Amino acid sequence: MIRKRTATIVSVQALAAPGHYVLTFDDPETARDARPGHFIAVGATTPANAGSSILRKPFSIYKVDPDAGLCTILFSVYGPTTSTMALYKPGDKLDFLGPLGGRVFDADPQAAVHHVMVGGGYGVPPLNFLAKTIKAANPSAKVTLIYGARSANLLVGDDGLREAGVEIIACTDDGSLGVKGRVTDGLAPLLAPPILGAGGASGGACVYTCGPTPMMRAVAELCMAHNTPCQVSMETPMPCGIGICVGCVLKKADGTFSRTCTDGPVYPATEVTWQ
Amino acid sequence: MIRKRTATIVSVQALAAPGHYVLTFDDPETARDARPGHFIAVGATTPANAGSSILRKPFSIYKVDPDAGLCTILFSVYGPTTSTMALYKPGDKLDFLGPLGGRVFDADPQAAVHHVMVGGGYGVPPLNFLAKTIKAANPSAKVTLIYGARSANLLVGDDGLREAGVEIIACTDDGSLGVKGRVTDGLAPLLAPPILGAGGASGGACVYTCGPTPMMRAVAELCMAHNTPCQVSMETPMPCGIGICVGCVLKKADGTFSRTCTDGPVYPATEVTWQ
Amino acid sequence: MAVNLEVKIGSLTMRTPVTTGSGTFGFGSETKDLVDLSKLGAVCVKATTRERRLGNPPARMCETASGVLNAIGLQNGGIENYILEKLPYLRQFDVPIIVNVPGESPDDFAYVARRLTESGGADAIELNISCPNVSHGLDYATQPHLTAEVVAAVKAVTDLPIIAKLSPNVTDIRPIAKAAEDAGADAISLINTVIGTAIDARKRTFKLANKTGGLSGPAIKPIALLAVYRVAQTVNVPIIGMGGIMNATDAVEFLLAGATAVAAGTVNFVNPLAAIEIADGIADYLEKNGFTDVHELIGAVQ
Amino acid sequence: MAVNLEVKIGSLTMRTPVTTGSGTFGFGSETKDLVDLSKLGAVCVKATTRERRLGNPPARMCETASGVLNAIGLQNGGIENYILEKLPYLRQFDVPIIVNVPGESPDDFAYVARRLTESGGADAIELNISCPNVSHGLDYATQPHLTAEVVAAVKAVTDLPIIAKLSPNVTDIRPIAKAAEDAGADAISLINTVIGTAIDARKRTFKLANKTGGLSGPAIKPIALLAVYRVAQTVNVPIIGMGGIMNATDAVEFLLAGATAVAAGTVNFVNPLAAIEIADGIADYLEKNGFTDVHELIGAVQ
Ligand SMILES: Cc1cc2nc3c(=O)[nH]c(=O)nc-3n(C[C@H](O)[C@H](O)[C@H](O)COP(=O)(O)OP(=O)(O)OC[C@H]3O[C@@H](n4cnc5c(N)ncnc54)[C@H](O)[C@@H]3O)c2cc1C
Ligand SMILES: Cc1cc2nc3c(=O)[nH]c(=O)nc-3n(C[C@H](O)[C@H](O)[C@H](O)COP(=O)(O)OP(=O)(O)OC[C@H]3O[C@@H](n4cnc5c(N)ncnc54)[C@H](O)[C@@H]3O)c2cc1C
Ligand SMILES: Cc1cc2nc3c(=O)[nH]c(=O)nc-3n(C[C@H](O)[C@H](O)[C@H](O)COP(=O)(O)O)c2cc1C
Ligand SMILES: Cc1cc2nc3c(=O)[nH]c(=O)nc-3n(C[C@H](O)[C@H](O)[C@H](O)COP(=O)(O)O)c2cc1C
Ligand code: FES
Ligand code: FES
Repeated sequence: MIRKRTATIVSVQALAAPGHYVLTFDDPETARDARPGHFIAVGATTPANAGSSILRKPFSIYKVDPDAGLCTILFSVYGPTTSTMALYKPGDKLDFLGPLGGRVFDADPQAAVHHVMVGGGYGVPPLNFLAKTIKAANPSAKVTLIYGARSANLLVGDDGLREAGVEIIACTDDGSLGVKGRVTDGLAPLLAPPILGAGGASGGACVYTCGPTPMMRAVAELCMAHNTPCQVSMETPMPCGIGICVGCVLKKADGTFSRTCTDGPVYPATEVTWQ
Repeated sequence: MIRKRTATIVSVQALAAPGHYVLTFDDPETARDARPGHFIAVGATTPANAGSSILRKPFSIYKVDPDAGLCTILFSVYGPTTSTMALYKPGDKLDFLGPLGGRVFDADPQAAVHHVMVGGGYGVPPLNFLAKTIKAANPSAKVTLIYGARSANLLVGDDGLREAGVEIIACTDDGSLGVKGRVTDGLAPLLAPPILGAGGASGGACVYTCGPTPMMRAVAELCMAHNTPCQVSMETPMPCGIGICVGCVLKKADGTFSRTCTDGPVYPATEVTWQ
Repeated sequence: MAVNLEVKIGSLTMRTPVTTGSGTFGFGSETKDLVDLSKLGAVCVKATTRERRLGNPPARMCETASGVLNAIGLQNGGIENYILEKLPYLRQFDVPIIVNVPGESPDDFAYVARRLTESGGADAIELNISCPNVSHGLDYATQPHLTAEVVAAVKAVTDLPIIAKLSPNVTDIRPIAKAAEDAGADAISLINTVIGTAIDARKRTFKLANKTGGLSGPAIKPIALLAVYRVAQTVNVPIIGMGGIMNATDAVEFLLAGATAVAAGTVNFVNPLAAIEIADGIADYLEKNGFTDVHELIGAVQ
Repeated sequence: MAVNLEVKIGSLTMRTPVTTGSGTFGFGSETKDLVDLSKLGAVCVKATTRERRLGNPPARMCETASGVLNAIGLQNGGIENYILEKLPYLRQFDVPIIVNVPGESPDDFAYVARRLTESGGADAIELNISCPNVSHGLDYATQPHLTAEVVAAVKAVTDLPIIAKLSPNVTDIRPIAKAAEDAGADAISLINTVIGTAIDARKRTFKLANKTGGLSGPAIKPIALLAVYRVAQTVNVPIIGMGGIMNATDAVEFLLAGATAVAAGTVNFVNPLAAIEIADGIADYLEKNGFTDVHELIGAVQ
């Protein structure tokens, strides 16, 4: 059920990572309905910026607190929408459509697999949500987050995961934290036998990835080479987010074009083509 | 000498009149050079509003403090520029061109005339500047401000005039302060004999007016009917403010078009045509 | 005080003067959670072609200053898919349906028009002779005689109201509108998107895979308003105006310029309820300004 | 590392590829406090006609979404006034002068071109055959043969480089550019403004006294970029690109689309130093991306 909302903002906090913020808003229905992989489309228009960028912009749900009725997103400042969002204060209104997304992450918390989240940049928040959801349903599930950035101070989105019992592997280009290298360098050892075990999904790893396209492509191809199931959450630009513009398409392996907003954003890696 | 400036904002204060603000910035050269009738062209573009309104907007100089190197403008919030300006904080930068205006108010403080300022809305600030300038040069000069608004709480721009010895006549449509009626109702008695005296400029009144066009027109026509010299400061939209677009023109009595930014903004009422 | 918002586009009655811009509102069902279609003046659905079309490869859209460039390439399931899969949802609502029809030959247009008529799949047909995103002569609206040819071919096979959707990408839109009217068009809708492109200076590529696209949104409103004004001075059939309408004030400007109805296009991406809210806003404007009928606004600025 | 910014427009050498858009920079002297003209690639001055013109009545300009509509109506003092009053200031600077010339007949254009040649009043002549704000056939750039006629008439009377300034308000700009080239134009500049209008819903009037105006600014950049790209595929003479350039990134996009030089237009109203700052920004872009010569960018996006 998609809703058009004007929710009250509860807090906007700058993170240590420069230009990054977390924003929490009050919306009990969204907090209740949102699943990992869902997103909202924010329209941050003020009298001061009317007309400059006219489209809404999508942001993944990062956290939900259904009891308190709160939802949180994490964003980095680029253009008009995120610049405006960074100026919001508690009590201001957040204008959004949501929860959006036709196909979200599909994880079975009870399955005897190693759930491996691989993220980069603002791709990490939905994986955080997924990791916590799995752990909440099955505290003994084995869940790992591998996330990367150029440097340690740019790693975002790991909030509360350690406490939830998720193993965290950081990868930094400059080696300032964790593995020096890319997320695929962190991922490869987890996919090699013996962890993959007897092969196939059961007992092996299930990979969920979200982040910059080149990263997701590398992750998807690595997984496919290891016969490991992998779900990718596409972050193509989404002009409408609700299936009416057909501008967000992904070319699928069968040659057809799929709307990432309503047919995705999450796809099995095997369905995706990479240009 | 027109300069392109990025001056530091010293203060932005909301006035009692809803949506009205005074903004003070640090710019010694402008504080030194500005004369009553001069204006600045503000470009209030931020990452959040880039592209929405692309032109600068003109604002009259309201006050100068040459010793402290400070200038003040008064504005009311309408569109992108003024909405953005209202959000400015001390320490932010004000991007402007100025001082602008080719012909400013021409008043002789020593002349034995009654200097009558007639203003409305954001037309009052430059008249305040003029009134104080006359009084500073000649404390015994007779100076009156007649200003109008729909209601008392919308009267702005009279700051410091009473202290400077300027007589103030307020006119409100609803009679909530001063004369119930229009500024012309306040002005007419000052123009009638005996105040006009023997007629002609000397010993009579000199009128300076700035405000909405219908108001200025009424003032100018009243003055012309009484043979009283009147200077009007035109507030036509000014796309560039510096004479290069020829978009701000006023049709003069001789049939030619005059750039209000560089040939004005102040004109003898006799030169102006009103559509 | 109640004001009259009802207008007629040929024999079609619209309860409010606001429809949707084809291609900017899908087939109605996408927004089922949000929009009660019976509150629209009419629903104009996405382009429907004789055969299924896959559309252009991505990137298909990008933002420009106060606008959007698109090169969707008419992705759709084809006319039979429309009749089977899309129509049943639409027919649940008491609202006229306008089907937007592109084609590569007059015969294509006539074929789809005939199927729509036979199946009761439309209450009016909008001939999309003006899409800038597909090659091979689909752009009939650049020439009066080609426009007339398509309109006449469709007129011959259907009694449904025919709306010719024209292109702003021409030297003079007036003779083209006149040709459409003379060939039997019951209404003119304008404008389709303005052809343009965007370049990525960082990557040194076009931003769209198709290289060029059609510009829509507030950036083109001045172009659209003038097209409406000029065509209104030229033809007697009603005009459906569109191009950059974001709110009721914009819509009133189009009515004043001479449009009988308007379409909410790109704005749907921001607010799928726009067409309903704009109709309410027009009613407000009428009341506040002492009018009782939307017809008092139509063409009032001369 | 020094990069080469010098480009040639016919026999004219520009030290940087950035000039000013005619009508958006006056005659140079208005900004004497701010701009050292010798830092520009060239100065293109306001339209100069055979006789003095008063221009259109106000309101002449209004803002639109990311754009500006103007209907100045070519207000200027005429060619003799230009030579006597404007030229002396311009000639104090070591910078090429491009004079923009509109006219109501080929003879008008030729007359002004001859006077400019005799007086040494210009280093190149830009034929404004594309101004949308004046009636009576000034819009030669809507027809290839009219374009050719004007270019040929001027070619016959001057050896100065001739730049044909074309209009985007046409169905296909390519044959018009080709006609200009074939008739002897040394360069093509594009685009002039896009015709449009604005309506005031509150007052129920046109916003401009002239009813219609020419749209400029970022809103039209997608239209301008495509015109440049298409014409660059069609002619061999250099192109001066303009339309919505606000900064160096925009300018680079025009170079990549195929322009040899660019003009800063509406942006001058915001920042009269724009043409200088844009040239600096292009140099930065070249350095940061490992280029040594601006020619490496010209037409690099295909
Ligand atoms: C499903 C989905 C989920 C998303 N979730 C998040 C999220 O949780 N947090 C978040 O911060 N973002 C997220 N994004 C990305 C976000 O929607 C975009 O960054 C958005 O464009 C920002 O809007 P803006 O108006 O601030 O900038 P825009 O005006 O859109 O961007 C300005 C310019 O910057 C470029 N740009 C925008 N974003 C980036 C980028 N990330 N890297 C490089 N260049 C960029 C654009 O191409 C444009 O030219 C998500 C996107 C999708 C599709
Ligand atoms: C010489 C001169 C001096 C000026 N001095 C001042 C000054 O000291 N203080 C001040 O506040 N303003 C002053 N103005 C007016 C100010 O420049 C405009 O109000 C300006 O348009 C505001 O910019 P904006 O971007 O906020 O709104 P815009 O986007 O320009 O305005 C948004 C909309 O509101 C309308 N609008 C703008 N202003 C008004 C208005 N006053 N009344 C009704 N509708 C309006 C516009 O037509 C437009 O449609 C002056 C104007 C001139 C020419
Ligand atoms: C993404 C997109 C897809 C469109 N698809 C079609 C279409 O299929 N058929 C058509 O006639 N017009 C199509 N249009 C044009 C719109 O219906 C409308 O004419 C145009 O966008 C101008 O209106 P606007 O500025 O309000 O969007 C499309 C526009 C957009 C933005
Ligand atoms: C106020 C104004 C006046 C103009 N006057 C002329 C002119 O006299 N001659 C001409 O060829 N172009 C004229 N133009 C068009 C510009 O030179 C330029 O082609 C157009 O504005 C597009 O560029 P821009 O978007 O950077 O402004 C004028 C444009 C504006 C905005
Ligand atoms: S974003 Fe519009 S259809 Fe997906
Ligand atoms: S505002 Fe541009 S010439 Fe006056």
